[in-house]
Amino acid sequence: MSDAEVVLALALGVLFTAGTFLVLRRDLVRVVFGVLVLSQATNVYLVTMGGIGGVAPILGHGGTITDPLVQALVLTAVVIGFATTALLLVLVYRTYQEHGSIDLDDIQGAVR
Amino acid sequence: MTTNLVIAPVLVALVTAITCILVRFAPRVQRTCSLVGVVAYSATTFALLARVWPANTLAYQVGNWRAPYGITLVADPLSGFMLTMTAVVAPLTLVYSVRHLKAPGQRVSYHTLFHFLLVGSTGAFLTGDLFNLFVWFEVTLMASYGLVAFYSGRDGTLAATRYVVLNLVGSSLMLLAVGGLYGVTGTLNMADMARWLAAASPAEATPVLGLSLLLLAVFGLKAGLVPFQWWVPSAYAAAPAPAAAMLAGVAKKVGVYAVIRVGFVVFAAADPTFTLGGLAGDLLAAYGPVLFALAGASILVGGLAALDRPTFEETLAYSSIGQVGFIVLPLAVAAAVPDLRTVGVAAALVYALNHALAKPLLFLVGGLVEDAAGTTELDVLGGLAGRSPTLAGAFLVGGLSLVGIPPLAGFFGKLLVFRAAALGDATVALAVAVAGAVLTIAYVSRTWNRAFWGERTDVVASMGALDPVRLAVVVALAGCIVAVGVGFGPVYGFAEAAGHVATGPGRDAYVRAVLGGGVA
Amino acid sequence: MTTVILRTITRLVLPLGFVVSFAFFLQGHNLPGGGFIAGVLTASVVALAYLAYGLDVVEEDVFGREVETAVEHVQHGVVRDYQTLYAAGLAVAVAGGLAAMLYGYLTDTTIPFMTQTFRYATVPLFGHIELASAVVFDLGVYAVVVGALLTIISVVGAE
Amino acid sequence: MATFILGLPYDSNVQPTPDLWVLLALVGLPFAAAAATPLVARALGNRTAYYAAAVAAVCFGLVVTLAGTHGGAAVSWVGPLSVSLGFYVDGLATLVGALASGVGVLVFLYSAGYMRGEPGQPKYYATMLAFMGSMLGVVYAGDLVVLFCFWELTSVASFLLVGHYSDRRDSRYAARKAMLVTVGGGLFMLVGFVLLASTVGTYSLAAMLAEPAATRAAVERAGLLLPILSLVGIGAATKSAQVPFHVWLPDAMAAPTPVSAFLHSATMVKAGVFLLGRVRPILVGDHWTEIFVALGLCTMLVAAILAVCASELKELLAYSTVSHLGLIVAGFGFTGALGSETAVFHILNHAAFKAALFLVAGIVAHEAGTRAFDDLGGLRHDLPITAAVAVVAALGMGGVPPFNGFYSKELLFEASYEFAHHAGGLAWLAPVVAVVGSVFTLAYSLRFLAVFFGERPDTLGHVHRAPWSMTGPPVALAAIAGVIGLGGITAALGAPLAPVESFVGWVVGATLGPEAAGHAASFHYYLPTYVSPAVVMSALAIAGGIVCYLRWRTVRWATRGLLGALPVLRADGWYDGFVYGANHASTRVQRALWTGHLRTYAAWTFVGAVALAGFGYLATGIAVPTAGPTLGAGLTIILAVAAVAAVAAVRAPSHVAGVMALSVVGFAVTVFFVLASAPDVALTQVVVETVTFVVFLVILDKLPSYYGRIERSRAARDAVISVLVGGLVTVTTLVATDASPDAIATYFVENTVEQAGGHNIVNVILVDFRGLDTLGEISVVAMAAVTVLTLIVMRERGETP
Repeated sequence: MSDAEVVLALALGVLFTAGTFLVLRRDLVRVVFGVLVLSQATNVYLVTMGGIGGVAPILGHGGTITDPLVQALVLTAVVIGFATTALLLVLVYRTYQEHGSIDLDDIQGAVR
Repeated sequence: MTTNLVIAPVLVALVTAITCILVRFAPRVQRTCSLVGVVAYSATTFALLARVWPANTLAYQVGNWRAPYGITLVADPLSGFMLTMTAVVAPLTLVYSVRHLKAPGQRVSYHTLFHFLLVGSTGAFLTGDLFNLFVWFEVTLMASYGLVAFYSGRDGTLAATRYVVLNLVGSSLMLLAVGGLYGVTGTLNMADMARWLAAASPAEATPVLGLSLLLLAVFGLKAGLVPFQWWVPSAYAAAPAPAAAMLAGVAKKVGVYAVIRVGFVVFAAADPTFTLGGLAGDLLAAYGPVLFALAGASILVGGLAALDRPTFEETLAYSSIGQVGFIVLPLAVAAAVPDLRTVGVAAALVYALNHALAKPLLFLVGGLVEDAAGTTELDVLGGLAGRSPTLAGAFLVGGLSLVGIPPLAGFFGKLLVFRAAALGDATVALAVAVAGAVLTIAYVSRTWNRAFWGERTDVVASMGALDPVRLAVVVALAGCIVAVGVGFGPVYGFAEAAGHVATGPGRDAYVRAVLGGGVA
Repeated sequence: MTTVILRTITRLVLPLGFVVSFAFFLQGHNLPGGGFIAGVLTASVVALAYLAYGLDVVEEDVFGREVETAVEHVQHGVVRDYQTLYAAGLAVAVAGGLAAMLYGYLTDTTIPFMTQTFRYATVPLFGHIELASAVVFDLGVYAVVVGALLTIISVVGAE
Repeated sequence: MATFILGLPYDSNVQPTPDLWVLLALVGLPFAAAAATPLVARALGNRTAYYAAAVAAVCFGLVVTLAGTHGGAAVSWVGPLSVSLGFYVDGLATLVGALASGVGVLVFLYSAGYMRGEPGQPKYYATMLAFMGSMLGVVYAGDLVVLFCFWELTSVASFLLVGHYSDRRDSRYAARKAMLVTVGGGLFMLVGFVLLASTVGTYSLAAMLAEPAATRAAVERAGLLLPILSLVGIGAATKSAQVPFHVWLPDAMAAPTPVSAFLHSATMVKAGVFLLGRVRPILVGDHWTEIFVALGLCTMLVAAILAVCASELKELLAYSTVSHLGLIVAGFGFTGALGSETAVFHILNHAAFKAALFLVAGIVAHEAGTRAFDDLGGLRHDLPITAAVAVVAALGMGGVPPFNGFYSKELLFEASYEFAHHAGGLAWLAPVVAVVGSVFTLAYSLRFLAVFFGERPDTLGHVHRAPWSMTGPPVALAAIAGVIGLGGITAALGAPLAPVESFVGWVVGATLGPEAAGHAASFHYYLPTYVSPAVVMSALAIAGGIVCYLRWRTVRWATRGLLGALPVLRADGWYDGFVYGANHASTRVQRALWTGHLRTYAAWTFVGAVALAGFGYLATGIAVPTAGPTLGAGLTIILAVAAVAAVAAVRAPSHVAGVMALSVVGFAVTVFFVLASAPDVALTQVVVETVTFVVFLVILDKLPSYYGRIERSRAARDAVISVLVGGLVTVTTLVATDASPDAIATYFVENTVEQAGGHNIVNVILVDFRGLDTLGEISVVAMAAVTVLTLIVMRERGETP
C-alpha cells in the first residue's frame, strides 16, 4: 500500500485518455462510450485507493482483509453511474428523435 | 447533543417525494401532499435554525455510528444559513409551480423531482462526509436532469443531454478527488480530515492541494463558474420557469456552499506554517488566485454575455454566471488573506442570499410573462409596466437588487464584496467587481426598457389576465428582498456567525462537535 | 425459430433466476450479494421474459389488459405497478430508518435515523440464525432496483 | 432658522443637537406619502399636486425647525459593520435640504397646471415624492451607507422620471443613459466610501466630520487619499454631470419640465456638489484642488460653449446647468474660505434662477407649443409676467450686476485670481477660463431672453396666458433671486441682507477644512464700489458677453464649427461607444464561447480541471513517486487488456464494434475486481454491465450508424487534452497510492460482526454504517426511472415551455 502503483497508474492514464478522447467526439454515441470508459476507470481507481492485495472483506476466511470501505463506495458509485447512464441513453434516443441526428455538430438548440 | 431535528428536513422532503409518486393518480391529493410537505420542510428547517442560532453546532451521527466511521450530519450556522435560504425560496416557488405547470406534468413527475431536489441540496448542506456529499450532489443533479428535460422538447432533450454528459465527467473527477483524499488522509469525514490535516507534516499533506483543487473544479461545475459554466444557459432556458428558479436559487448554491465547507473548514485546517512551492501562507492561500481567476472570469463573461440576449430567461441565465462570480470573489480574498476569512465568507453568503432571492423572482416574472404573452422575446414585448404595474414593480425590485441598489438585499451583497476586496487590498478584484456591476446595470436596464417600457406591443396588449397567486408569490419574494435589506442587522449577524466556521476557533468547534472532544 | 429457443430458455431461466436472486438477497449480509444485486438479477430475468414474449403479450396474458403505447403503459399498464414498486421500496427503506427514531421516541431516548439492530434467534430446522433489521432496508433497495429498472426497460422496450 | 432671521452670528457651541425623530419624520414622510399616493390620487385626481405640495411644505417646515441645530443623531442598523441609520445636520444639509423641500413645494404647485389631464399622474407624484425623500436622505445622511442608499435612490427616481413618457424611444434612451452614468458612478463612489470606512473604521460620517483632521491623517497614512478622492470624485462628477460625464443631462430633458426644474437643475444634480462640500473638510488639499478646479472650470467652459450651440430652450438650460455645476465644483475645489463661499452661494443662487428658468421654459413650451429658438420671439406681449421672471432669472444666470448670480461669480473670479496669484504658472489658466466661460454664459443668457423680445414670428400661433399655478412658482423663485440681488446693493449702502449673509456663512463654515476653520460665519457680499482684479474680470466678462450676443450668428457659427471639429466636446461618443461596443462584445463573446458544440464545453471542463489540479500539484511541488511495479502478473495483464480494449473503442469503425470493445473493457474490469478481492463489486459490475449493454444495444438499434471521420487537427487537439487528463489521473493515482495513512477501514474490519451482526463487511457498510449513502443512491435510481418516464410522457403531450 505504501508503494506507488506505477502499472496501475499508467493503465488508468490510458483509460482516462481514451475516455476523454471519446467524450470530445461529435458523434453522440461515442460520447456515451467515453463517459462509460471514464466511469469504469474511476471505479478501478477507487477500488485501489484502499490498497490491493488483501483477501475479500468477508469475515471468517482469515488473512489480511482488503479495505472494505472503498468497495462499498465503488458499489454506490457504480449504481449511481448506472442509473445516470441509463437516463443518458434514453436522452440520446430522445435527442435523436427531436433533432433527427446524433451528430453534435448538426444539432443546435435555441440556446447555445 | 443529538437531536433528530438535524435530519428532519431531509426526511420530510424525502417522504414527500415518495408520497408524491404513490399518490400520483389523485392529482389533488398529490398537490396537497406536495404543498403540505414543503411547508413542513420549512417548518422543520426553521425549528432547526432556532437550535443552531446563534452559534451552535449540532452533530448527528446517522445510524448511531460514531464519527468518523458512520456518516455525520452537521447543522451549524453555515448550513443553517443555506437551509434558511432554501426554506424561504422553496415554498414560494412550489406554490407558483402548482399554478404554473399543467396538470399532467405535475402528475407525472414534477412534485417528485422538486422534492428530490430539496432532498439533495438539503443533504449536501448538512453532510459532514465527503463521499456522502458526492451522493447528495448526484441526487440534486438527477432531480435537475429531470427538471431540465421536463418538457422533453427540442431544447429540453439537448440541454439535458449536455448537462448529463458534463456532470458525468464531473462525477468521475469528483470521485478521483475524493478517492485520492481518502487514499492520502485515510478518512472521508470532513472533521476527521481537518483534524488529520492539522496534525499532518508538510510531506504527508503535499498531495492534498492538488486533490482539493480538483474537487474545486467539480464544485465550480455545479456552481456554473467559468470555465465550467457551459451548461447554464440552455439548462435554465429549457427548464420550466419555477424549476429554473430553484436551480438558480438553490441548486447552484450547493456548489458555492461546498467550496466554503470543504475549502474553508477542511483544507484550511492544514498547518499554517506549511509553505507551498512559491506561495506563502497555508494550504488555502493557493485557493486565492484560483478562485479569483474563476470568479473574475465569471463576472466578466457572464455579465457581458447577458447584455445582448434575445429573451428574458436567457438574459437571466447568463446573468447567473456573473452573479455566482460575485459570490465567489470575496471567497478568493478570504482564501488569500487569512485575517479576512470570516469577513469574506460572510460577504459571499450575503451575496448568495441576495441571488437566491432575486434570481428566482426574475425567473418567475419571466414565467408569468411567458405564460400570459406566450413569449419572452424582448423584441416582441413592450409596455408591460403599463399592463401590470405590480409585475413591473416586482421585476424592478429584483433587478435593482442584482444591480445593488440600496436598501435592497443586493446592496449589502455588493457592499460586502467591495469591502472584502478593499480590506484585502485587492485592487484588481475591486476593478472587476465594479466592471461587473456596471454590466449588471446595463443588462437590467436594457431588459426593463425593452420589456416593461416602450409602446405596448400586440403581444402584450392581447395578454390574458395575470394569475393573482403567482403574482403574489413574486411580490412576496420582492418583499423578502426589501426585508433583508432593511433589516440587515440580524441577517449580517447570521452570516458572520456562519463565517466563523472558516476561522481557527470556529473550525475547532466544528471538529469537536463532530468527533466529540478530539477522540478518533 | 429463435423465438422458440428463446422462450424455452426463458422458461428454464425464469424460475432459476428468481431463486438465485432470492439467495443473493438473503446471503447479502454475510456473503457477496445484497439487495442491489438481487434486484438487478430479478429485473434481468423479467426483461428476458419481455424479450421472449414481448411486453404486450405479458400485459395481455398475465394481466389481461390492452395497452399499446408507452404512455398507456405508464398510465394503465404494468409500468404503473413498477412505479408503485420503486416508490414503495423507497418508502420501506425510509420507514425502516424511521422505525428506530420512533422506537426512540417511545422509549424517550434519542435514537438516530437508520440505527440498525440485530438479534440471534434459534429457529427450528434452521438452527441459530441472525435477524438483522438492516434486511428491511435491503428489501427496500431490492424493490427500488427492480421497480426502476423494469420501468426503464419497459419504456424503452415499448418504443 | 430663527438665528438667521434675527441676523445673529453663528456659534456652534450653543447649537443644540438635532432630534432623531424629527429627522426620521423628515426623511420618512415623503416615502410614506409616496406609498399613499395611488390611493390619494384616486380621490383627488388632478389635485394630487396640492397633496404633494403640502407634503413638501411640511418637510420644508421640518427643515426649518432643524435649522437651529447641529450634529448627528443615529439609530443602530448593522451593528457589526458599524453602519447606523445616522443623520447629520449642519449648514450645508440645511441649505440643500431647504432647496429640496422648498423648490419641491413650488414644483409641485407648478405641476398642478403642467400635468393637468396627463395620464400616469399617480406614478409621477409618487416618484417625485420618493425622490424628494431620497434627496433629503442624501442631504441629512450622517453615515456613508445611508448617504449612498439615498444617493442611489435619487438615481432610480431620476431613471423612472426621465422615462416618464416611456412610449418614446428618446425617453427610454435618456433614462437608461442617466441610470448607467449615475448609478455606475455611484458604484465607484461606493468603493471610495468602503475604502474610507475601512481606513477610518466606521461608516459614520458624523464621526468623521467631528474629527476631520484626524480622519484625513488616517487616510493619508494608509496612502489612500488620492484613490478615495478620485473615486468619490467620480461619484460626484457623474451625478453633477461634470465633463466627460455630462452626456446624460441634456438627454434627461426628455422628462416632463417640472422634473427638469426639480431634479435636473435645483436638486439631484446638486447632490454631486453637495457631496463635495460634505467631504471637503476631510479631503481638501493639494490633490483636491488640482482635480476639482480643473474639472469644474473645464466643465464650465465646455458646457457654456455647448449651451451656445443649443437650438431649443431646455437644451440650453441643460448645458447651462452643467456649466454652472462646473462653477460650483471649481469653487469647492479652491482651498480656503473663498472657494467655499463661491460654491455655497452659487448653489443657492443657481437653484433660484435656474429652477425659475426651467419653469419659464415649461410655460413657453406648454403655451406656445414649441421650445425651438427659431420659432420663438416677442413673447413678452403674450406672457408678460413670465417675461419679467425671465429677465430677473436670466440676468442672474448671466452674472449681470446687480442680479444674484453676479455676486457668486464675482467670488469665483476672486478665488481663481487668488489661486493663480498664489500658485502661479499654469494656474493662471483658471481665471482666464473662468472669464471666457462667463462670456459665453452671458451670451446664451441674453439669447434665452431674446425669446421674449424682438419680432414675434408669424408661424407662432395664439399663445395662452399660463394659469396662476404655473406662473406663481417661477415668480416666487425670481423674487428670491431678486431679493438676494438687491441685498448686494443695500449692502453697498451699508445695510446688508443679514439673514442671507449669516445663513450662507453658516453653510460655508460646514464645508471648510480644518486649516480654514476660523473663517466661518463672516460671509459678506455687496456690489463692489472699488476696482479689484475680480471687478476687472467681471467687466471683461460682461463686455465680452454683450459683444458675443451682438455677433450671435458669428459666434454660433464659430462654436458649431468648433463642435464639428471637436465632437469629443459633446462626449456622447463615449457613452454610445460603450453601450454599442458592449452589446457588440456581448454577442461576440456569446457566439465565440457558446459554440453549441458539446465537445467545446467538455474540452474546457477537462482543461479547467487539469489546470486547477495541475496548479495544485505544481504549487506544492509534489515529487511524483515512481516505485517499481508491485502488481501481480494477473492484475497487470488484465489492466493491459482493459487499456487495449479502451483504445480499440476509440478506433472502433462502427457503433456495434465500439460496444463490443467496451464490453471487453467491462469484462476486464470485472476480472480486475475479482482479482483485487472485491467480490461484491465484481458481481455488481457483471450485472450492471449486462443490463447496460442490453439497453445500449436496444437503443443503438434505433439510432443511425454514424461513423464520424475525425479531422486531423481536431484529433491532435483532442489528443493533447486527453493526454493531459490521462497524465493528471496517472499522477493522482501515483501520489494517492503512495500514501499510507491509518485508514478508518480497520474499524470496520474489527467491529462489523460484534456491532452490526454481519460478515460481509461491504454489505454491512452499505446497509448500515453508510446506509445514508445507499438511501441517496436508491433515490437516484428511482429518479432515473421518473425522469425516463417524464421524457416519454411529456413527449406525447408535445407541451412546450
